[in-house]
Amino acid sequence: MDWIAILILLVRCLVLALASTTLFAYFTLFERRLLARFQNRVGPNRAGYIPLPGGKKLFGGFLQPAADAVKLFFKEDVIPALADRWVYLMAPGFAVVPALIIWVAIPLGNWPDGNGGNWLHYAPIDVGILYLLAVTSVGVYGIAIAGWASNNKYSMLGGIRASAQVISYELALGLSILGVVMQSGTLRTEGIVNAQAGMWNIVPQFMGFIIFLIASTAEVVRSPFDLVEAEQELVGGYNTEYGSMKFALFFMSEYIKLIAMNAIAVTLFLGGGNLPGIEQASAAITAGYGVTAGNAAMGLMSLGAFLIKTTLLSFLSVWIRATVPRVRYDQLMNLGWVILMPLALLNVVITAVFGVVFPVGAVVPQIAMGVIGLIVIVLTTVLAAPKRTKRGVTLVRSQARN
Amino acid sequence: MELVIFVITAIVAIIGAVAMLTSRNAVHSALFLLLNFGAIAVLYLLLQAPFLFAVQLIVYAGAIIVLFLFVVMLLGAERDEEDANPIRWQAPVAITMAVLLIGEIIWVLVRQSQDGLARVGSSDSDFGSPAQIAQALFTTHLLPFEVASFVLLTALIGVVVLHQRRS
Amino acid sequence: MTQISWLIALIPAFPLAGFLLNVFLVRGERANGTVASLSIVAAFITTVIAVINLAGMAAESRYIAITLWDWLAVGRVTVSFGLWFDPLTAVMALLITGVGALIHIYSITYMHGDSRPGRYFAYMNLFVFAMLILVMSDNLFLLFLGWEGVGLCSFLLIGHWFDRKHVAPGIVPSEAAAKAFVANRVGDAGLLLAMMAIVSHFGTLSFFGSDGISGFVSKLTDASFTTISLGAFGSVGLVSGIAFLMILGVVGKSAQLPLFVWLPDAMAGPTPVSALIHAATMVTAGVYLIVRTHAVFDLAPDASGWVVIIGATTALIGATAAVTQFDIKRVLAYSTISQLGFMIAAAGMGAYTAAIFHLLTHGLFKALLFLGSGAIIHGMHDIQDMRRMGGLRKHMPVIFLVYIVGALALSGIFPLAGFWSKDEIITHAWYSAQNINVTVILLLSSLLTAFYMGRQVALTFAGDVRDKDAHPHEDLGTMKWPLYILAVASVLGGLMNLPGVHWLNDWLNPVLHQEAELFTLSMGIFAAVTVLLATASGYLGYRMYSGAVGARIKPGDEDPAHYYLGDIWKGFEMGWGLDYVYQRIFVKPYRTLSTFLHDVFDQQAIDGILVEGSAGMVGRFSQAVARIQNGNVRTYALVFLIGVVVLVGYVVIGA
Amino acid sequence: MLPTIFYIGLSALLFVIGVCGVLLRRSTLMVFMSIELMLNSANLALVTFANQRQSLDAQIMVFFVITIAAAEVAVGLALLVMIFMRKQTTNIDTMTTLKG
Repeated sequence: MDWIAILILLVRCLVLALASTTLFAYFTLFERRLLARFQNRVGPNRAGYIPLPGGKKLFGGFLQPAADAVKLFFKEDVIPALADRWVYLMAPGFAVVPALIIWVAIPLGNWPDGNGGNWLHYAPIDVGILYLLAVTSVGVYGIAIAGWASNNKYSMLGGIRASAQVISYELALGLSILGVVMQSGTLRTEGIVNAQAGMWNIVPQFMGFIIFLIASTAEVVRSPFDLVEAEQELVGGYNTEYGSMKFALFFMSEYIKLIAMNAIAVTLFLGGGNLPGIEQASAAITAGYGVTAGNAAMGLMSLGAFLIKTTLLSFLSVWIRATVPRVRYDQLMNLGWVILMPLALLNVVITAVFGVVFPVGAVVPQIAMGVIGLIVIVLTTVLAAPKRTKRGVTLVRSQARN
Repeated sequence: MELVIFVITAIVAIIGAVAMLTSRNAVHSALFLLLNFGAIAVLYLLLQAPFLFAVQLIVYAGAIIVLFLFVVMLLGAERDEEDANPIRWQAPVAITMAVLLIGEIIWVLVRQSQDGLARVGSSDSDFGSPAQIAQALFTTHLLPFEVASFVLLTALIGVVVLHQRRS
Repeated sequence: MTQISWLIALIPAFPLAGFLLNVFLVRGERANGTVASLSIVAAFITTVIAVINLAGMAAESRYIAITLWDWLAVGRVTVSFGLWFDPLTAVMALLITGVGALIHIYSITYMHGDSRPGRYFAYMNLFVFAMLILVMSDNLFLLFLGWEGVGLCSFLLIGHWFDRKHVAPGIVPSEAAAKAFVANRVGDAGLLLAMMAIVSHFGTLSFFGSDGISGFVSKLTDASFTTISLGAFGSVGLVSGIAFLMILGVVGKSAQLPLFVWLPDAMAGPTPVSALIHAATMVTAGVYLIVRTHAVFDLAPDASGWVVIIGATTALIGATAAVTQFDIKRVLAYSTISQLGFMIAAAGMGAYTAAIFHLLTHGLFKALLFLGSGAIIHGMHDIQDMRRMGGLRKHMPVIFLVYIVGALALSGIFPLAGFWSKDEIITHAWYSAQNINVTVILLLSSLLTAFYMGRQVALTFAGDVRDKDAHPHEDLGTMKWPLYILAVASVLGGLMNLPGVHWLNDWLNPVLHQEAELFTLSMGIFAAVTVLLATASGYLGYRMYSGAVGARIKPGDEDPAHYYLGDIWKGFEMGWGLDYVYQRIFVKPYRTLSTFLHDVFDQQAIDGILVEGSAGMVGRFSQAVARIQNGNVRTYALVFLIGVVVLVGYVVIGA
Repeated sequence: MLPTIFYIGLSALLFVIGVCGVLLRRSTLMVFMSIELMLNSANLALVTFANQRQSLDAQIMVFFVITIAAAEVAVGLALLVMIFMRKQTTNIDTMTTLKG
């Protein structure tokens, strides 16, 4: 490997890191505006806009993230006296690094570099899916040691809760991915994307998709599973003692992980950068303007498709946050272990049976599988829904019985 | 290139191990152990074992160390060696024995490195891929695989039983 | 395998099921008795169905066989768990299940109020199961299983009242049980040796087929001349040797001459047990064994000769001993020994049919007598001593009636069952075997039989109650019907093999290949004479003990005849002193030796040096070593590491 | 491809460090961690040999070792928690009930 290749790699990595942080920054704006809409408010719309003639303002608030960053940066940086200093300082890093490196295994699109590689896929490795799982599972450290190192009981409780929650939902997450892996017959992420050229996995793996959505939401400790940082109980949870940029890093890692999860969902279930028509369009451009242009067009279009899908899912995330109230800790554990895990196992069994019984790529069985998944999800929702008592208090079924 | 990566990783691994050994705080030890495991995982990549790399990260980093941290935090048992050491003669004997052991191992390695540790066979680019591992695991080693699943089940049940609340 | 094959497998299965139910599931006296009785009744009904099927078969292939599984396969010998149902087995099975069923029903009342009814009925069922296995097995090894099984059940049931100090004077149930067990073991050892000899020379244990024992023996007619060296004791013919070893087993199980001492003591068990095991079934196993393996005995005339001598002598000893007893059950016990002697003698003379005939009739009327005596004991509240009885005719009219039937049958009075069977044996001894000594001994025993039965009936039923404290009453309950049925059977039992009709003979012919003997006038005269003599003898016995002699008998006193016969009477009473001899020859020296070994070897050498010494050494050594064991895991790990370093070092330097 | 001895040497060194941890540290948690370190060094050796011999069996072995290690840690830590609840310490020197 010569130094130019290394340089190119470094540049690509830098681009990726900057892209994901930018994505994070604008996702916060996206979320705040959307939440405001959901709550019938206006939201941040002052910091930076393009004035249009007639008093109209375009892109109101697009500098808000920069303002936030500046604000956080200039806050006082406090280190608690009794904190475990090094671990305390290390924790944000532990949180951010997995959130960033998880991106390298996700094929963001298809931009062939001419040497059989893909500009938009940093690490096309054999065990791509396992890499994703591994990095996800490492993500818990930031939260756990932040909680411990702060030497604060609320932080500690938040940290322990977070660890338990993340470990619990990793199982359901992994099992829901297993269905996709079986469906596609490969552990390579780009292989999975390619396998969805005909039909997106969301159809046959509908149950897996729903489980993945729920589990990934819990995995990134986001509403309605955000009881780790429940202000009412824990004064903010594991990052109570963190301020300034260190808090910003935690904040960032959470949002990047959320986006990454959505990106993974797009990769696994929504066909990644696939969109009908892209192939033909790029072939046309190749014919007209040469291979490089064709590849570039292909890459940009697939990246665009990928980003659109990710944005749609992100919208869903915000929507969920705006709609669903926070769950209790026992409900959280119940959902993870008693409902999602068995469902995910059922999904694996169904996938295996269909995989053995029907030929690969047959359309009707895949649709049938999706319908079965839909039915199972609906049934579970109906059966496992908390019972509503007369006083309007919701109870878990086991408590209602007592 | 490979040598550079190896040397760096090896140094990281050794630093992690030694720091784990000498650290007074159990949480620090666990984190150093994590560092060590991460380094070993990288070595797995060098040794054409990408699958084990992922497994190492998922199981050791993602589960075992987290469990350690969890228990340490839960029990508040970070510093549990404050009281006096009841067996003072243990440390010198142990260190002597450890030195002897590593001496012996080095002796063996030096003697064997000529012939016994030479590389056998050509490098297969597919070697250690998930497909190959799966092939071996589910055909030749199917029975141990099943047995291992039962071991895990037993451990699971054992832990549940241990922590059942007795009325 | 056809359905009929499974049918015969059902026969032993019912008692086994009853046993298991009584052991594991059924609780409560009434339930125990009902389950046990029903299982045996079911077995009886099954047997009857099997017999009916058997009768429908052609004579030359009249058997039903089933191999349930291969039991042992060692080298060339394969022992199967196989059942075999042929005419001989059929009559045995009918007797076992028929009489067994009656006795079980009888037991329901008899054992009422017992502290361990579940155990009793379970063992009774197990006994019937073992006995059925014994008679239905198709090979010697399985027979041995049943053989040991009945021995075990006998032990358990004799000792049923193990917590009682004594039942009859001088008999402790637990000791009696042990005695029966040991005496049986002596015989069983012989049978086991016989089996080993058969396996080593014939390579089979099966009774049937061309590769069975009979087939081999019949092929190897020269085998009788094959001799086995016995070292310093000379040599013996192979077949004779096997036969002699078998005789040892027969002698033990059927209570014959040197080993009969256990049977009188076995009366310590409950009376139905005596009736079933020690009169009707188990003790006849020896006879059955001889008849089943008659091919061996046919080829060993010297052994058969000894069988006759043993049987005849036992018959006489038993009869003389029975004359002198006062315990109502001991009379019957010695009588059983005597009657078994008849059967053994008949079997030894080759009159297998006669032996089986007497076995069957004896099973009926001796069961009747035992059950009757049991009813008497029940009515007398556990009094067994005849000197305290008397005049029971007034108090127990029904029992008296059936008991008279039994006594007459046993005495051989025309036309009851005992007459026909016993007469056939004596006639055979006189006409076919032409053995005057045996004839005389058997005749004498027969007359004595009539005498002691007369004596017993007189002592029990005639006159007035001698013990004023006794309150005899008759309360039969379920005991009634077994008594009636057995009484009727005792009267009609002779019909089985009437001279000239000889159904039993024809029935057993496919197995035993014995043609019925022609009935001649001289035989009739001979029979008439014996009957007359027996009647006279019985009348004499009755007269003596209901008249002047009986009047002098007081509870606890000696028999008046003792006055005239002195030590001879005493000797008779002690069963010819065999117990005494055994006590002197075996028990006492053995006790002495054991005491010596116990005091010297056990306590000094083994306990002192080997056990306590080694234990003490281990203890001291452990105490020394235990210092290393400071309980600290780290130290253990360090020791472990030192071991690893040393081992690796050894390998490294060795390499 | 680096010589096998590099990896084996590293593995041996890590193993001995783990041994020292087991022998010298007095917190049961630390002893556990040291055992994990030893298992890992053995795994490293196994993977090295798998690479040297180009045979997957050793890698499969590592797979099983990791499985068993996971089970062992689960049960061991559960036991440890129980002990801590009773003794309020994880110091291994206080667990000397089984001495002679």
